[in-house]
Amino acid sequence: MTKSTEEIQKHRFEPAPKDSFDNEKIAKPQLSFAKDAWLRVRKNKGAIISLVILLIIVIMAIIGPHLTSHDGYEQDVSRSNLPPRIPVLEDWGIFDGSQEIGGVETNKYKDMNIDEYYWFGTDSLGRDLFTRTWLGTRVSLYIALLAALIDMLIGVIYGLVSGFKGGRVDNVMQRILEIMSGIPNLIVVILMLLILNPGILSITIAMVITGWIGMARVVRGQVLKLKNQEYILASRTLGAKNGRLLFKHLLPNLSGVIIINTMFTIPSAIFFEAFLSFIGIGLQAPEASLGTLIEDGYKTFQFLPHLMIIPCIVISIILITCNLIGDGLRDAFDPKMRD
Amino acid sequence: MKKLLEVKDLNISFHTFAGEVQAIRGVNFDLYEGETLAIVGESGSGKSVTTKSIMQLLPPGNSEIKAGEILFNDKDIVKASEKEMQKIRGKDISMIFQDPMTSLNPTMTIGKQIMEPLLKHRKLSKAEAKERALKLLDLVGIPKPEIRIKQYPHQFSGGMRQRVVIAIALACTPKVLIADEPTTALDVTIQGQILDLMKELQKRIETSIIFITHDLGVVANVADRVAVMYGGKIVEIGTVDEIYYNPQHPYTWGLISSMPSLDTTEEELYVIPGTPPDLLNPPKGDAFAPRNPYAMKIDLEEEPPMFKVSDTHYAATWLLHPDAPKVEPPLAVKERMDKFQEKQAGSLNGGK
Amino acid sequence: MAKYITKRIIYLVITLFIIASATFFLMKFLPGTPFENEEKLSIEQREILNEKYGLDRPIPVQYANYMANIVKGDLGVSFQFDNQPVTDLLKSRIGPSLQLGFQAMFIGTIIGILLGVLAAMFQNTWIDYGSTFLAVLGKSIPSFVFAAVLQYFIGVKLELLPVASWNGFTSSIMPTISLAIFPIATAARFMRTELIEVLGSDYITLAKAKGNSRMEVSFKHAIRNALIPLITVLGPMAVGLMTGSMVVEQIFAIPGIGEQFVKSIQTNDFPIIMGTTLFFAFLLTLIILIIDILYGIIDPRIRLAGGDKS
Amino acid sequence: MAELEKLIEVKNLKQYFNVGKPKEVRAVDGISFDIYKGETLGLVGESGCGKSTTGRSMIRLYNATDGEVLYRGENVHGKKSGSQLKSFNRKMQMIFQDPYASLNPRMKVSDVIAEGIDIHGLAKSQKERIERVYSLLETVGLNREHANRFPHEFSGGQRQRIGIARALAVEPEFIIADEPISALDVSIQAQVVNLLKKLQKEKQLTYLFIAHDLSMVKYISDRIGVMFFGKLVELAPAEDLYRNPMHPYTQSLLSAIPIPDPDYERSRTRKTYEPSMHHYKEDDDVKMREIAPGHFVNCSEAEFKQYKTEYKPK
Amino acid sequence: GGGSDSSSSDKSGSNGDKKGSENSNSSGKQVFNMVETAEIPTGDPAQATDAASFIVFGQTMEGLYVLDKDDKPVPAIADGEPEISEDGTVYTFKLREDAKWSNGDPVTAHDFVYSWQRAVDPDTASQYAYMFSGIIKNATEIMNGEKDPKELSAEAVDDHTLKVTLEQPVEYLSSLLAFGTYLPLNEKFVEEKGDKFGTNSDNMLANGPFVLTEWDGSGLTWKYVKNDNYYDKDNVSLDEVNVQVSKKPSTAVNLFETDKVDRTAALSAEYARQYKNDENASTFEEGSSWYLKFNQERNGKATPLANKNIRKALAMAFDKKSFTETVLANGSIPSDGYVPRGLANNPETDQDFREESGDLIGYDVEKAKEYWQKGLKELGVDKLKLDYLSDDTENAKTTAEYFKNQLETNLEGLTVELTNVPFKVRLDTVTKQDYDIVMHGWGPDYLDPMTFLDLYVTDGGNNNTGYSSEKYDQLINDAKVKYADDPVKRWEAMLEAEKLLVQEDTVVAPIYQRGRITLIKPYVKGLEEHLFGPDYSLKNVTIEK
Ligand SMILES: Nc1ncnc2c1ncn2[C@@H]1O[C@H](COP(=O)(O)OP(=O)(O)OP(=O)(O)O)[C@@H](O)[C@H]1O
Ligand SMILES: Nc1ncnc2c1ncn2[C@@H]1O[C@H](COP(=O)(O)OP(=O)(O)OP(=O)(O)O)[C@@H](O)[C@H]1O
Ligand SMILES: [Mg+2]
Ligand SMILES: [Mg+2]
Repeated sequence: MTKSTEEIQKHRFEPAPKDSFDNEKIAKPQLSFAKDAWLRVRKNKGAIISLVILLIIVIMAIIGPHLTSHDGYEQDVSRSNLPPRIPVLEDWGIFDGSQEIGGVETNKYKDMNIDEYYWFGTDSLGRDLFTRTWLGTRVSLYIALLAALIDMLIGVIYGLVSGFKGGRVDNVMQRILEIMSGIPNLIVVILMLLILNPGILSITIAMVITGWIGMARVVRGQVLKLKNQEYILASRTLGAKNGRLLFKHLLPNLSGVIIINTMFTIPSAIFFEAFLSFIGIGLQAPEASLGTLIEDGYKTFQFLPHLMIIPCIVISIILITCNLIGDGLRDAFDPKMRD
Repeated sequence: MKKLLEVKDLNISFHTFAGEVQAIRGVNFDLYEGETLAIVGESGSGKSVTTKSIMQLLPPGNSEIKAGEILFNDKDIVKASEKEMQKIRGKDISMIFQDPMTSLNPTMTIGKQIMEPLLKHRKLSKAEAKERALKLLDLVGIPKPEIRIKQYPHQFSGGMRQRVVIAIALACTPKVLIADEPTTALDVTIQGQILDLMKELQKRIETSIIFITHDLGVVANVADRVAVMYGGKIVEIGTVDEIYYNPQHPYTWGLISSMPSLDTTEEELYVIPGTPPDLLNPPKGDAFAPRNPYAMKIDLEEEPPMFKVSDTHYAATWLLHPDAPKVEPPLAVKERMDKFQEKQAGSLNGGK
Repeated sequence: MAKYITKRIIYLVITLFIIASATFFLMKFLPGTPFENEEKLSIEQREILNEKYGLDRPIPVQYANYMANIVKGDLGVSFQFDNQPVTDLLKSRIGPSLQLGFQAMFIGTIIGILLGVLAAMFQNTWIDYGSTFLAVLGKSIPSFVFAAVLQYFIGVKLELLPVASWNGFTSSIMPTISLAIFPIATAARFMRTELIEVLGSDYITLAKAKGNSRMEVSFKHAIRNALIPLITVLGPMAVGLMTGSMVVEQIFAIPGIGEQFVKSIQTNDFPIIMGTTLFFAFLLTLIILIIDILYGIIDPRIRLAGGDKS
Repeated sequence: MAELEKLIEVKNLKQYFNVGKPKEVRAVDGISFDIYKGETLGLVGESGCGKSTTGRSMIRLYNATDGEVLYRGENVHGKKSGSQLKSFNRKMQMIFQDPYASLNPRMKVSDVIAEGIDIHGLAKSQKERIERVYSLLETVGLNREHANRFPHEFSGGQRQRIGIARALAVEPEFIIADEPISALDVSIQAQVVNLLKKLQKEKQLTYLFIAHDLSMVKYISDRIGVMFFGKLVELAPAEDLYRNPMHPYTQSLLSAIPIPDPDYERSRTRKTYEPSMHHYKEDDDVKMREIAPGHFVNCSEAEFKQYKTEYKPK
Repeated sequence: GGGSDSSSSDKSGSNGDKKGSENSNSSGKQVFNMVETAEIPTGDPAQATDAASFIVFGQTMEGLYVLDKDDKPVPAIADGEPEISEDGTVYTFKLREDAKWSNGDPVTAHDFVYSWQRAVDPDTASQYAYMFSGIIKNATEIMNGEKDPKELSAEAVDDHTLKVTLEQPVEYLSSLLAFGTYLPLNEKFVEEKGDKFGTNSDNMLANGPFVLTEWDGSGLTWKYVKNDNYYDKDNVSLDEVNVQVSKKPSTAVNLFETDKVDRTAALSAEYARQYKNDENASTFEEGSSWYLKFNQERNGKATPLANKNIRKALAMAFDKKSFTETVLANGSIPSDGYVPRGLANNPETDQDFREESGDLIGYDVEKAKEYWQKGLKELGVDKLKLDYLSDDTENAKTTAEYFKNQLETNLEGLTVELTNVPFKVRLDTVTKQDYDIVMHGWGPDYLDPMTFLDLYVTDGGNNNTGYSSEKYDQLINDAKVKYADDPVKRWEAMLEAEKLLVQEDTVVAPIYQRGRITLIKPYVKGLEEHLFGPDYSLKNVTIEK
């Protein structure tokens, strides 16, 4: 072994210059927690693709209704229930506006000399489904946002307080949750109608009343875990007040759980809205959400499948992307995944 | 003595978000029948990865054995199929993990967990396996095994659990027992008991042990030979006396002298300055150089080869190069070296 | 154990009491009368009816009576179904809902667990993505859409199963599948997360080190441990399912409780609202209790004697 | 130890958990000791014997079940106004065991260190605040550049030093160090111990040093207390304790310390300890008795006599 | 006819043998399978309030009269027409002697007396007791607890003679007598069952063509089987009728398409539109009238709708025809009047009330605009915002959307805000007069225009619009009292009243008379549908395969 080293020059055995290394140097570039998480999310292809798709949907919700000359409310009952017809694609024989009525292949566009293109077809009042789909997407996204906000404001705070205070307070707060989940939502929601007119505000309030329970539970569980972490104790020994502990220490560390849980509550919120509209407490016509469009469309899906399938596809995409992003975020925020 | 296990030029990398972590960068060592080889080194130096690779238990997906061979009974484990490995695991090579609190399945009775490898590799009947399990529990010093065998891990204290883990590992009287920091999570008193137990059992069933730890006190107690790892490499290897009384590598010096003994009274402890190397971008030259007060220019440029100190003792430091200047090791080491000299002289005399 | 269960039962009773009271008072704010023919009734006529059903008495008196009757096991008689005791109605309606719920729960969790296990074992492969996709799809398509599509294609087009009826097992297949979609999705997502966590734990490495194959490790060691947290979500989900999905029940013409409940709220059928709410709440709390007890049986670490949930 | 000023007196401190419930834990069951100004008192004992609980009770992280902790004669657990609490919080600080769990992963190092400064309003301006952070970083041997980094970018030893800097930020007189080195690598432990010693000298700090690594405890401590199951069994000057371990538990503990010396290890014999070996009778008055000046052992009258004879003065 | 049924008839061939047991006549039995939309709430005629119950009574019980296929009351248990006293207030009915209950007991005059006394008894708390009020003497007093039920002026002269005294002559008495609340009950049986009477099919007796069986009180399926004790059983050809409740129209259609049932219930708009031209489709005009109701006074203040021109503008500003054809598409017909078609005929000329009254207010955008501008000017505003209230029944939402669009498009400056609420909330809101415009429907309680017209008398219980017209009140009162025994004058007063209500004052804006489209297999013959009482009668149904 020593042979190979024989030719090594002597001067190289002089002591190395001391300043050539900084003992405490950190070689890695500076990475904030968020950046670190972002890097991680970026590696998750599913999450990134989902994010892009979701972004496209958000953009469509914003500009979609303006892409056609139809406004989504204008009715023309003579043009009701038209199937989709899309330029270019129609030349390939799909989406050319033909449909089967009672076993006979017909093309209403041709029969009625309609030159316009209804990309997603029309509904029973002759309104343009393309525009309505994106209008509905707006509402559903609003609901999603709202659910997220409620989760964060009420659910998180309830969970924080319950978990942090612990003991008797926690016990009482948990019992309250138990009871709240025991009373049927529907009763509560119908009662609200006495105070409020149906509409987006009622939905909002209905969700405020019922939508945060899951989040409160999750946050409480996490707080119970975190509150005895040493960094919390350290802050206490420094004389930190509860406010500081909650907002400076606990909250930032809960962010992962909160974001993930929010991602998973969004789907149920979107459905809750559809359900409320279904029993007549939700959105007021002629506004539409994806939920109500599906609800309406499914009644006729045997003859006019596009009325149901199109909003279904959009809602599924939203929910699938939300879930995948949620998954990606969970992996990114999971401290165990830290390399 | 017969070589049981030969690790040759092992290189292992992990593919992580941040890049490729070169966790093991050319490790060589042998394990002889009936001996205890201790691997010491600081956290992250690659001790666990080395031993996991022997079991082929590296996390699937992001780990890669880039090069090297692990010969067990002259058979290359690296190339073995999963099926073949399953026959070796638990039977020929078994393992004890660091944390007794988490290494037992919380929802399975102790008895079942001990019987599992017996049923698997020994093809015993249930009754026979149970009998053997009772014996094993008795062997590792757990009182009232008939009751204990039906209990769940949470009903055991930490020390007891580690005994159970040992019982599992020894169930099929393996040829090699890998113990990855088996006592780190335990109290000194319990640690002592476990160490004694392991030594005693080793004598009885004549297995070879690879004992991983970063506690030099424990090493001194159990090891026949010691390998010191740093930055994914073995930097020094030798018999326990050679490493403790005649260490050659500056890292070993640092390790030994930074531990106060019961009669250390110096105002300040010896310190290895700095932080461990970043294995994402391993430094050129000697990985220890940045922390080495004796570093030479060559350390920054070229990796040192293993220099032979004695037949059993090798160290990877340019200080052993004939051209290297003689340096003064830290005081604590110096005292030890002196003692070693005396001892060698003594044994030489005694030999004659 | 016995002490713990007694304590929990006392809790349960108190919870039920509060839920019953809350529902009772909330109901009193509902608009309109419980009389189907409300629009055509004269004021005198209404008074007669109110008197007959005791609705003219002060609310505290009504409350006291109601509570006293509950204790006697009398939930009153329905308004929609004249003279039909609520208990009878619940008895006849709950059966199908429970059966469907149970079936959906059963196949839902089994398939869901399998999907989740596959996804976890083959993490970040196409199997994982596929099962994730399926699970999410199951969560994002409303069960009524699924039910309608099933009914049309399997029932009407292929005529493989009865379109809508309630006799025999075959008639429960399609509704069960429609209802099972949600538990499948939930269980699959949950299982995946938990199993990935469990598969990374020390005792799994030890199990591998014993020479167990991948399958043995997963099935003998990992799944059981990953299942434990799943049990907690299954409880409320089971109640949700067993108390029925009103739309699925409607589509398949199943005489279940779900749709009846919504209708009773819409028609102010107070005794049915109360009875059903109480029953739901009872089921929920009971299932939670059972789950807690089960938890202790499945997970030996949890000792019930402590009784402290945190 | 000439002029002994009592900084802290712990009197019959008891800390029970889940009082009244079936799983009541008597984590600390009536212990008393004093800590003198400028000294380091080591506390050793097996895992779960109540060392951390003692420390945490002393700093008011728990409300003591019984007994009192006097800091300069003032009861720590007594009722306090907001400002009194604040001044108390500045005097007593704590360093934690786990360098990974004791730093908030979502806070920059500068904010971690400056937390005490912020809470107590010790900096008048942003500039002063960051200057103090820099100087604290340098005190513990880190660089200014580290201020803007997040904890996960640091190694264990560096983190532990950040934890020390955080405690130092409020200029405490007394620091409880709860196993500050047991989670660290051997090669890093010395860094931290040296730092603690240096700081003690520079700032006249008083330490309660909790550990189970007896060689390190002996090195750093002036006096050592040995705990067993919530009780203090022996308390003596460090040298004295190692030379004259009187209580059988202390003896067993000492006999188990691994020493990095193969020769010594080969000849080691361990002693075991069973609480039943005392054969205490009901009317035995078991309490701390002073066997030699400053050397206390928890024993009965009979044992006391025996220990006295066994004691080997220097 | 479209072709979608061709596939279904193909299937019926191949399926008939496969699932023979469910289909009709493999054993020569006449079996009819049908769908209903709701459960049977009660089997007690005194408690019945809804269609589902009255349908059951229609098949299983007969009163003095039944409705024939043209909705004309014809004697049933009554043996021919009654003797009527001079002043038209005392009726003496002879009962047929061969009528029997399904347990073999004869149907007697006592059964009527018992049943009617029971219905008006406040203890029974019958919701339909008001059907007796103002008709049978003493009924109102009994209901209000002022008199004993025994004092009801209906008396069994002997087993087969029933004498009934009225408060005043009643033009439409025979249609009332065909109604469910006037059915007889077997006293012994009812008293024996007590509270359980009518709670399941074992606790019921039949005296009509069929006996109800296999009904458990709340279930979704039941059966009618031929009643062997029925006096006219020889003319009943069906042996068995299987009823299955399906609340989703789609499910009903699917059952029909797979030959599981021979008749669906009314189709929803979506299905009606698709099946309108199907050869199995059958359209029927129901007796209910649908209109917009305008609230003239809200919270004690006059609303913009107190302005007659505004009301007229609104009433003329929507296209009823395209509404019924495209939005409802269920066989409903647009209507320019309030009282529905087919309800009652001129006592002299036999002309239908609707036809005679004519088109009172129709779709006319130009006129609507005129009225609108005039109204706005009178109000001194150029913009109006109005609430449109409707409940959450099927189609209500699309309807609301349609109206919003029509009204807003045709009337400049109008904003319509839609509120869909649950049925009970809608009722409550209307009762409190806390709305502007409500979509309202009303069905007849008896076959006479009065059942519609007397709603809008001042302070009428269902007026709820703040409308109060002395003239109108007078006309209604005349028709009820003054001309009680002068059918022709009475008729004219009612014609005038409708005209006043719709054309002049436009209290309500008529839209349509509801129709329904059902699917029924061509081999089912003789099903009679009614616009009042039970929706249909099965007595004369035959299966001709
Ligand atoms: N699954 C993994 N993914 C990525 N890197 C890994 C993985 N496992 C180990 N490493 C890296 O490999 C290197 C060696 O790790 P190893 O666990 O062998 O250290 P060790 O010597 O056992 O340390 P310790 O004393 O802390 O157990 C470390 O830098 C570690 O970050
Ligand atoms: N918050 C708590 N609630 C209940 N029991 C507790 C709590 N904190 C500590 N204990 C119990 O009190 C006993 C003493 O715990 P403590 O943490 O003080 O031990 P320790 O000596 O510091 O041990 P270690 O060396 O493991 O840190 C243990 O049995 C522990 O389980
Ligand atoms: Mg390791
Ligand atoms: Mg501790």
